[in-house]
Amino acid sequence: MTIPFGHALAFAAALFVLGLSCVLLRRQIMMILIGVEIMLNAASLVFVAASAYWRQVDGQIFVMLLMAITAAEVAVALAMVVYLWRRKRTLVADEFNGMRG
Amino acid sequence: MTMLASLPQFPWLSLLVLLPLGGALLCLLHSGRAAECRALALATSLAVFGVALYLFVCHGQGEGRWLLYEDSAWISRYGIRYVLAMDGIALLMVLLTAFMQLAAILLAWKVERQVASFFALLLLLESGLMGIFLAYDLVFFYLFWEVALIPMFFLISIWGGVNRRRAALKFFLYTLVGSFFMLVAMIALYQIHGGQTGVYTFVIGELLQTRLTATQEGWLFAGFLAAFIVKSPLVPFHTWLTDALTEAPAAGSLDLTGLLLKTGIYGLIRVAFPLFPNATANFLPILGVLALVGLFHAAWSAYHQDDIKRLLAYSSISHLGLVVLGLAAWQLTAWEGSILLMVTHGITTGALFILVALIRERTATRSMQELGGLWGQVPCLAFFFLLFSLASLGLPGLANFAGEILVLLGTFQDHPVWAVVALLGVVFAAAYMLRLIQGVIWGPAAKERSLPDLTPREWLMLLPMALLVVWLGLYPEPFLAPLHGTVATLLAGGLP
Amino acid sequence: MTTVLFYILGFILLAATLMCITRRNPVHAVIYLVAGFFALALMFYLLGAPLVAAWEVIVYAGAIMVLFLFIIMMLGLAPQEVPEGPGWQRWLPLVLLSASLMACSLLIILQDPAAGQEIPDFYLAPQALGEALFSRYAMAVEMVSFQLLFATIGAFLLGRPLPKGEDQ
Amino acid sequence: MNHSLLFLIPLLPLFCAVINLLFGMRLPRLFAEVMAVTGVAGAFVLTLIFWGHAEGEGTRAVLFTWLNSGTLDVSFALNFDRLAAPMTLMVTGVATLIHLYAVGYMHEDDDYGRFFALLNLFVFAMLVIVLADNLLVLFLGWEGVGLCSYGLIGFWYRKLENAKAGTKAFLVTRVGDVFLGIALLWLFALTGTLSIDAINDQAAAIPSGVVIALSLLLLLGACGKSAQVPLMTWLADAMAGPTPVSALIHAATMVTAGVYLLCRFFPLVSLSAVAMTAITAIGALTAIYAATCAMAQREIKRVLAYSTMSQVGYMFMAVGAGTVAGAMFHLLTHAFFKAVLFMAAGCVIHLAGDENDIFKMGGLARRGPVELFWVFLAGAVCLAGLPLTGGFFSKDGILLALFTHPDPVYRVFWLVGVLTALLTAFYTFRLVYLVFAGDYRGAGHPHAIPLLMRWPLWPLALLGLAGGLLNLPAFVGGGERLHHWYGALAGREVSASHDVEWMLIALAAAIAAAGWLAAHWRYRSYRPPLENRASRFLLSGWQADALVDRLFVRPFAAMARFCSSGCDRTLLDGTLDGLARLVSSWASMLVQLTTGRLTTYLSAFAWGFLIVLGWFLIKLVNGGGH
Repeated sequence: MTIPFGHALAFAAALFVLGLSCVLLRRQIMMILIGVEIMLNAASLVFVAASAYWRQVDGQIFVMLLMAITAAEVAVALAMVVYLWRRKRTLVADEFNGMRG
Repeated sequence: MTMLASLPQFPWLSLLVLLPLGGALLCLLHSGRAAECRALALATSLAVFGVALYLFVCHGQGEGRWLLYEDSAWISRYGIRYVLAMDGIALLMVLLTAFMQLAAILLAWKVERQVASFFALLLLLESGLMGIFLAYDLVFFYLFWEVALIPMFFLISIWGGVNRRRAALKFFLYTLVGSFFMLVAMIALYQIHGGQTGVYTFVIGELLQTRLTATQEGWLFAGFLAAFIVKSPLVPFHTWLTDALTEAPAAGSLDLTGLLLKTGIYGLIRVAFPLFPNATANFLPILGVLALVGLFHAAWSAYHQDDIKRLLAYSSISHLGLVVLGLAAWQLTAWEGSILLMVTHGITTGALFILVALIRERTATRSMQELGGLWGQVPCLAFFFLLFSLASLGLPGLANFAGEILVLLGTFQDHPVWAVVALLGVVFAAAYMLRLIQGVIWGPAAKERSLPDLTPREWLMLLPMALLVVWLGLYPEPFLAPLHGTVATLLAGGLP
Repeated sequence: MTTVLFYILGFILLAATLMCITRRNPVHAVIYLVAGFFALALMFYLLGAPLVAAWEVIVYAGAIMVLFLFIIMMLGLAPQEVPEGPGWQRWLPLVLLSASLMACSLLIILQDPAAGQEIPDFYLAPQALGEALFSRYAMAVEMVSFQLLFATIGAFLLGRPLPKGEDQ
Repeated sequence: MNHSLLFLIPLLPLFCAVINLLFGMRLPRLFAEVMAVTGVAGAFVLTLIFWGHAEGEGTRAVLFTWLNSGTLDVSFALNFDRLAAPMTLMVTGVATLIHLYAVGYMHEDDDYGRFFALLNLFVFAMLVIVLADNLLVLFLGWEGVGLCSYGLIGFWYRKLENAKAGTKAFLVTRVGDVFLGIALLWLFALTGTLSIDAINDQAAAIPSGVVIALSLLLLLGACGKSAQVPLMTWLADAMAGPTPVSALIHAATMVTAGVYLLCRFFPLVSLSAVAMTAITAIGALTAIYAATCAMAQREIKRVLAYSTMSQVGYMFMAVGAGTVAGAMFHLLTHAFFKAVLFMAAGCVIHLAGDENDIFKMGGLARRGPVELFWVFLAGAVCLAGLPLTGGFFSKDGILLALFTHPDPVYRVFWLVGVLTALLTAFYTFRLVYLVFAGDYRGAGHPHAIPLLMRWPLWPLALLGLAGGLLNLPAFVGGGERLHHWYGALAGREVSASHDVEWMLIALAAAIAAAGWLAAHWRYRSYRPPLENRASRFLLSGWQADALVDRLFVRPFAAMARFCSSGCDRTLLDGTLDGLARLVSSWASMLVQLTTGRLTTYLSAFAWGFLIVLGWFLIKLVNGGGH
């Protein structure tokens, strides 16, 4: 397999920007969370590619930890989504502006 | 040498600082049980007073710059040391603090709301004040400076009068902004001294040797001055005080006027003047004029007040103007008079604030329009009111006169015009004080009502103060004696 | 061969993600994303990380995304969002923003001299990963497990029925 | 006898005052009264016992150090010398009789504890002035008498006017005290001591200009206490106090403290001819001013108050003319006869049913006990200066000193003195006629006069009448005892030929008689008071109160208002509030950025991210990689 390191990074960057676009453009909280997952996976890709590039184990380990933390994050985030849904019967992010100054 | 000699000694000074702190914590632990909190607070401040009295009697006389000195490493990485040092001036201030605190605790006896927090804050304030009066390391000093600020803020903003929020905020902002300048100047001095000697330290005694250019000295002095002048307070930085004193709860007003105001002047004596002798020498004429302006401005303003508490607040500013004038004269007698006047003013005005609180409890008003004729209704209370008012207007034989005449005699030596102008202020002091007396205790009774006279607790507060006022007026010698050496050293240059 | 495969998988990943983020129906979006993650898992495998690839499929696609799906279905989310105001005012600046971000990051990557070097063939056995994880990174594992515990508690607290009056 | 026992003289009244103050109302009335009288009488007896100590250089007693700081070292010290001894005797003696009178006067008042405490405290403070060895102790007494005067003028505090009169007295005298205070500071700065004798000893070394300034400061200080022009407005209002107070404080003792002060500092003051002339001028001005005012007054006590000011003016003239003995002589006789007059006036007011207005009296010689009339008349003839009375000799001594003074300007003062004597005789007999002659014009019911209010008048009346014996001039065969007693302290030796002396005596007698005759002609039968502009002007004391009000009180009130509302409220607080409003308006602009919307925050975050990335990019392009 002969791939330049930069190409792997470029894939990751594209994935990241797609995730970021999702976060920015979509207004439903659920879709924003999905965008976050995409960005996290872009990061994973960089870790794994770097792990292979430098022939080190650490990158992959970070991906493992990342997954575990993502699981935790998703658990809380989705619980909050349910909570918010019960409060307002909507998941449109702009409806929640209780922190307005 | 002093340091070595004092090492094996019992750490009395730490005890003065830590006892009230411990009392405050214990009070918080007993929150919800009001009676225990009161007893605890009283016991603590009695103990502190006992220690202070012991120091006054047994360590009041001594050779050298310091009567007691405690020094140990604290945060050695930054050259911050735990240094407590007591000279004659500090001794008097400590004694005054311990004494006034007893009265404040007794006065706060009837507080109903959140008793534990109230007493804890009072004790914390005492600890902070002790720290200010004893600390000899700039960081330590600054720390206590802020520690004393916070309890007072809460005392005003939680237990205060109608406009308490505004008054508390004003108090907080003024003093905080002032002390911010001090902090900056402090760190700058630390850096300059460290850069010169390679020894980074905050201990005042070592910072005294810093060589500063005139410009540096001027700016650093201005930084310290900002904090001290606001706290003193000199006109035109005084409007926080009138609001704060008017709105604070009784015990808070007592501590504020009797003790907290003194910290500003004390800071001048202990920190600003010795550290920056050249800048001080340049600034003294301005200080004298500011003091005179304050003296007159406050005396005139006091005449126009209807609220007794506000009137007394202005009278405090006026008296402190005289104190600062004495310092500005830079003369032994004037300095001793100033320091004595700080003590006597604390007692007399403090007692008047107590009396105003008692009058307020009985009649539910502080307006002179609605008061009058108290002599016929509560003769003992009215007698004390008369006594302390007369002391406050400087009647010979009572406490304030002793301080005032020393200030004037000393000031006249080098600055006759200042002394003469200040003496004219005495007439105005009489004008507003007599108006106060006339409005409160003479005249027809505002309402026919039967008011209870002093209770034993109130006697316990007022009688010692009254005796002290007479004692200080007739025989201030024991209180002047510890000052002689200290003041002479400070005036000569302040090197330890 | 594997090289070509890598690029094919990459483009599948990007296409699936693009489809995901443009779907109005969240269920469809999640399905597309799962497809994308399968492609990503294969890319991991090609980069010499078989265990991570397996976990990507099992944990990410299999557990996390299914959790999303559960919630979406449980709440019965409407398939479309109602946009506010004229569409382009809201979309255009953000699209431009995304485009410039993309351009910036690509430029930065390609500028880097290391970008041109090839990734060597590499294979990390699961045993080696496990050993490293539980020896050198034991502390991290512990912390992450605490994190999971706290998340469980948090989710539990958030999931309790609302007090009366707060429900609209 | 031990010197420090001298302190018993002032401390005895102080002790009784404290006892009465603390326990007076809890003790039986009789005890409080006995306590009060004993304190003063004891001091009187002690003075007699210690009399011998005053001879020669006097006796100095030190109790303890008061203030000690730097070069300042002030002790509580008394100096019982030849100047102090007669004054002490007079103060304690007159005070004892007045205390007795007060027991009768106050027998219906419930607040006796405070009254007697203050009265005793006053005697203490007065004795401190008299006996003070240094200026600071003198100042203690000086302010002390002011305080007691304040407390006693406003004794019936429920009437606000009384309290206000007390406040006014305190304030006006305090203005004088400021000048005394300045003198005190200056003297200390010059001589390094506050001891009066030491200052007098060093007086010759002080530059003459400074001596003038110091003397004028002392004079102004004396003016405050002694109600001399320009600080005279308080005394007439001070009559709001109980009559024994007026008799003791505002006639016999406190108002003469100014004279005593000038006598104490005579060695200093007499160094400056300018200052001496100023003292005489002030005295002359006050004498004639007060005499004219007294002619138009309607309240009996105000007439006496103005006459007191006028007589104290004579004493000032005596000091100015250089005769301390003459001043003290008049001080003593005046204390006797004016105390009598006030006490008798108190009885008169009782008889008239608490009526003060002399135009609503009349015929009281027949309505009351006949002895009252005789006693009052005895005081009146002394005041008017009828020949052979004490007042006649003391006043004549002063006029002689003025007349024989080498400086010709003193002839003018002498003329003023003579004119004042005429007016004095006139208003004195006006008083006598209006009060005692004719028919009763009032409506009040007479109160009974207790015995204790009657007999203390007799000794004083006799002392007043026979007071001339104290210092009888040599040419009528007297021994000039007072003059000899004072010795070196007596001031200038007044010498004149016998012809001049006889001429002056004849003139004085003629003037007194003329005044009497004028009053006889005008008031023998009752005529209602004049209601013209001049009499209103005199009645109001030459509009002095209005003038002070316009010149000082109102500007002061305006200044106070400006400082409090204008400066503090508006300027300082207003500036700060404006600043606060400015900040808060900025804040409310900034606060709009906080929309509370997730999308806003996210896009802001993204923009920030873009900026960071762009920065990296630029760095890369510029720096060419690593």
